[in-house]
Parts: sequence; C-alpha cells; structure tokens
Amino acid sequence: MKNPEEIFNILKEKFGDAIIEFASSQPVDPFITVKPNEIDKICRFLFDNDELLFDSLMNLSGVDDANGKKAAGQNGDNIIEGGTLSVYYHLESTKFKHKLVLKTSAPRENPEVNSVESIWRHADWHEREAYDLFGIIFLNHPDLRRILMPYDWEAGHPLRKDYKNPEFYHGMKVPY
Amino acid sequence: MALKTEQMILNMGPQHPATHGVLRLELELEGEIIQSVQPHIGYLHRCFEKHAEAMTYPQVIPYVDRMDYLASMYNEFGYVIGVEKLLGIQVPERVEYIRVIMGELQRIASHLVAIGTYGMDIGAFTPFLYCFRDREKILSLFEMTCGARLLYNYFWVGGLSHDLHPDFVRSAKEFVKYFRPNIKELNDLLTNNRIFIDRTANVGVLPLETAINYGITGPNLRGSGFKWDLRKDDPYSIYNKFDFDIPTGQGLVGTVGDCWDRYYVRIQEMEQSLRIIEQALDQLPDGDVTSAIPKRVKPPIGQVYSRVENPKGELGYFIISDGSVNPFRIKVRGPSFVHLGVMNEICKGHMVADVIAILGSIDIVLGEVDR
Amino acid sequence: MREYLNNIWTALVTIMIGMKVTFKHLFVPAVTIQYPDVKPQLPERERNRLYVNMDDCIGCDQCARACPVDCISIETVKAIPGEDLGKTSNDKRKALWVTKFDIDFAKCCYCQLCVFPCPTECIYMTDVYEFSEFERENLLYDFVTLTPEEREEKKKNYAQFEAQKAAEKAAKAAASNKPAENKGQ
Amino acid sequence: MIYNFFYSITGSLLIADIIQSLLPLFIFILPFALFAVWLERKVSAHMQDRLGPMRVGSHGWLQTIADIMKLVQKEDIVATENDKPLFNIAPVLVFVGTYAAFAAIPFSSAYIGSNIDLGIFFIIAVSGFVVAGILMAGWSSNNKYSLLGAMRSAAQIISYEIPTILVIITIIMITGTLNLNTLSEMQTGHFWNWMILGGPQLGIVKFLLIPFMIIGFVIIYISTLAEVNRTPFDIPEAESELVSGYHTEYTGMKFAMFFLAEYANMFAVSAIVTVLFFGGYQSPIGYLGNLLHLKWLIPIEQLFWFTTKGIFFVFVQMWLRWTLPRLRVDQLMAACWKYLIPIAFVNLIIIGLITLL
Repeated sequence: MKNPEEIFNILKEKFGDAIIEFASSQPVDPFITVKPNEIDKICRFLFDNDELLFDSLMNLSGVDDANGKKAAGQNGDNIIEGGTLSVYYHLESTKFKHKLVLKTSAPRENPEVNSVESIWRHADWHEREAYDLFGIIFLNHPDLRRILMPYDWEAGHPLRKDYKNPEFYHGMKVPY
Repeated sequence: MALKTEQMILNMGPQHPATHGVLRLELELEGEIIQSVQPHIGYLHRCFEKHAEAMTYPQVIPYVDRMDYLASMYNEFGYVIGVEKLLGIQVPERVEYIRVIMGELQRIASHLVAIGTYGMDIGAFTPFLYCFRDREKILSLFEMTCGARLLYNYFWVGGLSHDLHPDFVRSAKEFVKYFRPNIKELNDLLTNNRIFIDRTANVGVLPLETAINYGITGPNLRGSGFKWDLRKDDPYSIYNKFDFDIPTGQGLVGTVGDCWDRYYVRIQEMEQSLRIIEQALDQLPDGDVTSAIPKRVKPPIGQVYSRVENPKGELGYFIISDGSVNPFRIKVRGPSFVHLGVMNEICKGHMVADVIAILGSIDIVLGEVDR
Repeated sequence: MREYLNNIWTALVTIMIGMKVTFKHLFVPAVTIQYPDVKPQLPERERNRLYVNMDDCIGCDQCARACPVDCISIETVKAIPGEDLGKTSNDKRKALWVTKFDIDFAKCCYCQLCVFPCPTECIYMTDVYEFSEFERENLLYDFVTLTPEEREEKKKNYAQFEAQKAAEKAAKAAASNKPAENKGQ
Repeated sequence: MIYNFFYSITGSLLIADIIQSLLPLFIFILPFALFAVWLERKVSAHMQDRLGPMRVGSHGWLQTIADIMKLVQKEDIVATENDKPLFNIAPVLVFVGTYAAFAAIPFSSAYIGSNIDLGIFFIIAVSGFVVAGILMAGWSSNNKYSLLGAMRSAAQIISYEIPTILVIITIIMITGTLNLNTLSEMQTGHFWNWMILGGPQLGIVKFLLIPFMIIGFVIIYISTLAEVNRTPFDIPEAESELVSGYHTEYTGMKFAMFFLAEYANMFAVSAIVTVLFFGGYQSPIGYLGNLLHLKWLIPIEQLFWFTTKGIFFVFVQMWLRWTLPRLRVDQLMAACWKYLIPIAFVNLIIIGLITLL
C-alpha cells in the first residue's frame, strides 16, 4: 500500500525528467504531471512493477484546460488559441488497493498523446471518446474513430470550450 | 475449387427487441457462428458533459438521474458524494442512513429489471412480469418519499430534498417481508430451470484477467470469481456499519464467469441488499436532513474522482471545479460503457442466440453508455 | 449413461417445478388495475404538473433561475408609486406587475427545483398528470391573471412614468446648471 | 353418416363431398382458432397476475374478432424486393397444410371428414406442406432475419417428424390399423381401455404396455410441440433474436392466415395425441345417451368429450409457453437426435416384443 508521494519518488528516479511535477496543493486528489510522449512507457512500468502492480485503469478523461488566449476566429466567433488539452489517468491496483492520478497535457494545435491501449484494453473506448469529444490524437491506437458522435461529423470536437454547433448536418437543422 | 463462402454481416440494428435501448451490433456471421461483434453506439448521446458545464452544481442532479435511468438514486449518490468531498461537507447521520436505504432499494429495483429482461431475452416471458410487479412496489416507496417514480432528484448536495414520509419505515419493512419469498419463486422459475441452465452455462465466459484488463466491475467482475465490491474495498458513506457478504461466481453450473454466474450473483446481491435495508431501517437515527445543504454551492478550485458501487458496476465521477458556481468539467465513467467494450472479446465463436444471452447478462443501459 | 438419464430427469423435474409456480399464479388475484375506469391513488407529495398561485407571486424570478431547463419565463413591470398592488398571503408588499409568467410543460423535467427557492411558496406541484395535448404549443401555459389590455396599459403607464421622470430630471439638471452659470459669471 | 345424409338431400355426390369436407373448417376449426387466441391471452394474463383483455365485450371475448377485423383492413404490404409469387403462396400453403389435417380426424362417431383408411399417414404427409410454406415465406421476404428463421424452422420440423412417426408406428403395431376412426372405436368403454393405459385387450400384455405407452405419449407430445413451433421450441419466431422469424414481413390478412394456422395446428396436434392415446371421442365414464336410451345424444356427447380433451392439451401447450425459456438451435437438434429418437426406437422395440407375447 503506497501513497502517491512514494510512487512519485519511485517514478522520478526511474524516469527522470519525463515526470514533470507532483501537485498536491489543490483539494482532494494529488496528481503527477507527465510528458505526453512518455506516458505509455511509464504506464507499462506501473503495470509490470511488482510492488506497484497498477493492473486496473479506473478512468481516462480528456479535459480542455482552456488556458490559451481568447482570439477572434475567421467568422467572428471567439476561439481559444494556444493553451493545452490534457488527459487524466486514474489508476488503481486491485492487489495493493492503492490509487494514482496521472496527468499529461499536449498543445492545443496538434494534441498527440501515446496510447495506453496496449497495456489496459479498457482504455480503447475511453481514448476513442477523448478523441471524439476533444480531438486528442492517440498515437498507435488500433482504430481511432469517433465513438459517440456520428462518424462523419466534421464540425470539430464538441466538448472543447470554443465549440460552435454547425447550422446543418446532412441537411438537418442542428440547433432546435 | 473450394466452395467460396463469404461471411454474412447481420445488423442487430438500433431498433431490436433485445438491445436494451438504442444500440447497433454489427455481427459478422459464418452461418450461425459469430466471427466478430462491432457495437455502434451514440444513438442516445445527449451531451450530458456539455450540459453539466452550463449548469450550477444543484442543477446538474436532474441530468445525472437521466444517465442510467434504471438506477437514478445511485447516480445521484455518486455525484453528491463527489461534490461533498470537494466542499468538505459532512452530512448528518440520518441523511447517510436514508441514502444507504434508498441506494439499496434502487439496487434491488435495477437488478429486478436486469433479471426480468434477461429472462425475456432467453425466452421466458413470465419472470419479466413477476420482476416488474415487485419493482412497482419499490417505485411506490420512492414515490411516497420524493414524489417521482423513476427520476428522483432526491439526493441534494449536503442532504436530501424531503425527509422520509411518516409511514415509509413501516411500508419498507412490509416490502422486505413481502419480497423475500419472491426471490425463491424466481429461482424455481428461472435459476434452476434446466433449459435456462443449458442456454446460459458456459456461454460468454469472461476470464478474470481480461475482466480486470477491460476494467469490468460490479456483478460482472464478481461473476468471474473476484471478490471486489466498492462498498467493502473502497468504503464510502456508512457501508462499513452494516454486515453483508459479497456473492461471487463459483461456477456452480458451468465454468466460472459464464452468463449463469453473472445472473446468479445478481440474485444473491438482492438478498444481501435486503439484509442491509433491514439493518439500516432498525438503526435509523433522527435529525434534520436539510441542515447541511449550503445556500450556494461554490467549491474551491480542485478536482475529485468519486466512485460508488452502482447496481451495474463502478460508477465514477471526475469533477473538476474552477472555483465558480458551474462545474468546469464532469467526466462520468459509466459501467455500461465499459462493459459494452468487452462484447467483442466474449462473443467470439458463439451463436446468434448467445449474443442476446451475453448482452443480457452484462446488463447495460444505453442511457449510461452514450451519456 | 448415468449422465444421460440425469439430464432427462433434471430437465423434467425442473420443468414441472416451473409449471407448478405458474399454475399457482393462475389463482392469485390480478395486480393490475383497469386504468381509465379505476384511477391510481397518488401519494400527497406527487410531482406532476406545476401550478402558480398568481396572487402570491411577487415576480422575483427565483424559480426561473433555479430551473435547469429554463422552461419558466417571467417579465415584470415596476409599479408606479401611486398604485397599490395588494399584499401576498404572508403579507409581503408586492411591488412588481407580473406581465408575463409562462411555463413550457413540454420542456419541464418535473424536478421540483423551482418549488424550494420561492419565498412566497406560490409555485407548487399538483397531482394532475393527464394533460397531454395534440400540439406542442398548447403545453405553453400562461399563468398571468391580467388581461392583455391591462398588461399593455401597465407597460404604457410605466413607460410614460419613466419618460416623465426623465423629463423632470432633465429639467432639474437644466435648472441646476443654470444657477451654476449665474454663479460662474 | 353425415355424408349419406347430405347425399340424400342434394342427390349429387360432388356437392355432398364438398359440404362434408368444408363442414369442419367453418363450423369447428375457425371458431376454435378464434377461441384459442382469446384463451391464450387470458391464460397468459392470469398466469402473470394480469387481467388480459377486458374491454371488448365482457372479459374480452370479442377481442379476437376485433383483432381479425383490424388485420383484414390493414394494408397488405408487399415490398418491391420480395419475389411476389412465393410471397403470396406461402401463407396459403401453411394454411392448407394445417387445415387439410382435419379431414382425417374423427370428431365423433357420427362425423369424420373423410373416413380414409390411412388416416394418420395422410395427416403426417399433409403437414409437410407447412414446412414448404415456411421456407417460402422466409426466403421470399428477402430479409436476413426471416431467412435465418425459415432455415431454423425447416430443420426443426423435419427432424421432429421422425420421433412423431416412430411413436405412431408403435401405436399402429399394437392396434394394427391406420384408420383413426377404427382406432377410436377400439378404445371404447371406460378410460382404462384407452391406449395410454394399455389399450382394449385385457391380460398381462395390457399392464406391460402401460409404462412404455406413457413414454411414447411424452415423446410424441414434445415432438409435436416442436412441429407447431411452440415454446420451448419457438426458435423460428424467437422474438428476442429474430424479431419474429419468417412472418416478420407479413401484414394484414396474410399475417392473420399465419396466426390462425398456428392455433389450428395446435388443435390438430392435440387432436392427434387425444385420438392416439386418450381414446379420441370416447368418454371416460360411459355415455348419458345409454342411460337415457337416447341414441342421437351419443354423437353429441362424443363431440363434447373430444373438444374438452383437445382444449385440455391446447391449454397445456399454452401453460408450457408461459413457463419455459427457449432452447437454442443446436440444443434443439441435440434434444431431438440424442434424446427423443433413441428413446423412441427403444420404446418401439420393447413394445414390438410385448405384442408378440
């Protein structure tokens, strides 16, 4: 049974600069921020290491941090430029019953994060949902398609803070 | 020249009697044997997470009810615990007891729907009506306390909307006494029925490693023989005050982790919920249920992941607050969304009739899959 | 061979048990009621159609703000000082004419969040559940007791009162800076 | 007897023959099918603590007539993709296959459609039409589900013919006649003369036969259940998998034909079982007509006994439908080929030896 502090130290000396920082100031859950292109190696280590054994991914959620600058888009509506889209991983070990929260953030223009689908098959659909609703591209994911929205929805990614509903979809009026 | 056979793509389409809602299963068939199952979801996507970002914290509760509309009380339970953790509120004892009683009643109601529709998927129509007859009694209990039968908006952040109705305790005890023999009747009609056993034993076997790797939780995970229940392993609210045991699948009829085990775990869980309700009704303290409800819910900047043992599995709320009245982001980890992902894995090599049996045994609700 | 016979035996026995259960239920009285003739009696906390008692409504817009689906829309007009709008049941003075108070029951999700914040408890849920309509527009209920002309009249009075007040202020302002000018010279 | 009665009135053979063959259809079978639909809805309702149809007529007895009228005026949709001739013939074939079987069934000593000598052989042969009709329906409605349903039902009905025929052979071995009328005549007297209790002749043979007769009855009852597509064998129109199998695409009068054919088939099958094992139209406790010496009363009593036995077996079929879940297709085949046929063969051999005694 290890608390997130010890796990952070283990990861820090194993992966060095790939682990950016350990934030425990805000209420409730402390989390570790990690570089996006290293995430799968870190998760493989967390999965295999026999004193950690994070064998179950509880939840994988995409978040639009909306920390970029407000700017006027082409057709006048304000869009956010710069800033990051981040992905939170809630991991858990059913053997040792300890939990961990990882966070990676990728730039808004081309958000690329390595996929952890090969480690936890559970991440497959969650990553497809994060791609569908946020546009976060997961590298070497078997079939990264939209999952909740219609497959040919080309009006962007709905859960982004600067998302505008399209006027028509296949001739059907979208906003009622 | 070998006979050229090509696979038949069968669309168990959005409008199909056995898909528990609006789900399209694309089956690749070789004669009657399944090569692959490709679920297509999104037909019931109502953008809960986008709505939640525009609502205040109390206003999100009616939306949370509508996700898994068969277990609304438990959806509220998870959300309310998460926000209370963020705010750091401690609710009075009576509220905790009422929440446990309502949660367990909702678990029985949700399991009754699961078992009833499962019997109908296999072809036995009568157990479905017996289950719904008993479920109506639970719904009238809910209606007596908060006025609604399916979508309650009863758990509020920091308390409850109404206190218990004066003769709720009496009619709840009556229900427990009335319902116990009916479980035995269900066993006679379905569980031990030889044809039901033939249809469900050794069908859709979910081995334990794939279950954990796919993030399967709740009755489906316990059906595969793993004693994992959040009420005991990651206790929330006051579940540590009650003694109840966790039924797991022992493979009494076929291998461990087949459809029959998942079904039988749900039947035993109803038994355990009755025990919890009885204990909770006896130790119910007095007090005011609305004392800890804050006038304006404005949690500090931060994020929380709260998870509860929903009747379908582990329901998790990842709430990020930016200090304003509206939540910045709510991500819901719905158990049905996860359980549907494993369909392709366990349906290979079975027949068309088994796909319906497997889909019924993992008990999904499309409202929660699509959110 | 033994397992073969056992299969047959368990099959027949369990089928017989199942049939015994359903046969027993042939003589159990029916649980259902014949709906249109026999109406189900509902508990008193029933949450169905909203009702607004307009005499008590002070137009404070609390319920419209609390509603998650924004199905309540209220417009109010300030009363001219001379008018007396009467008192609510718990004798609060009313200061606003409510010229528009309609609830769209097609959108309402019956969550009762609007009933709790109302200071005068004038909005509450009744147990009327048979109010389906053929057109969706008919589900837009208008609760205001004033006739349309009265509403126009109230608006006109207020607008006219506003104009008058603005004119006075302009006159006063003109008067005040005139003496300033004299002082200035 | 009815035949020469009509012959004496009309004077021409052809008309008398037509009237006699149509008589069971309009007097008995159609009203019975309507009654059976109502009975099924009421039985299923009360078994599930419901009330069933109560609104159309007191206790809903007009409900089925209302259903038929609704179905008649419903639009008869024939999709462009269906191949029309097959699509239209299919319900007729199923209807014909079921109603033709009633020609050889003795309703009472005074009345039998056509007293042909190979009665039971004719019935088995004619019920082959049903399979062809179902296959046509499944194939012509150009819908994957119907095709699957039709394939399954063809396999099911054909493979369940074999145990039925085997058990019929055992009865014929004992009684020696194919003619159902004489078969019923042989089972006169009280219920201990019925075939299920060893048949008319006395002595050791009768008591030896009883257990095997009961086994034979159970086998034929199960396999006729499968032939009529009733639970637990209603796979062709399994609602939860194949939406409703071969008659998914049918609407209006064609669907009504399938619907009535199914209920008439239920009665036909239970009629065969009553004639073979439960003494056809013989009354278990002697006739009132004998006591009151009214000769004309006996055929009416026999008709009464025949219908009560038939309806009892139809009730048991319904009772099974609302209790049991559905078998999967391969379990269905396994049940037939691994369980019913071997037992039927063993039963056949043992009864053959007993009749030699």
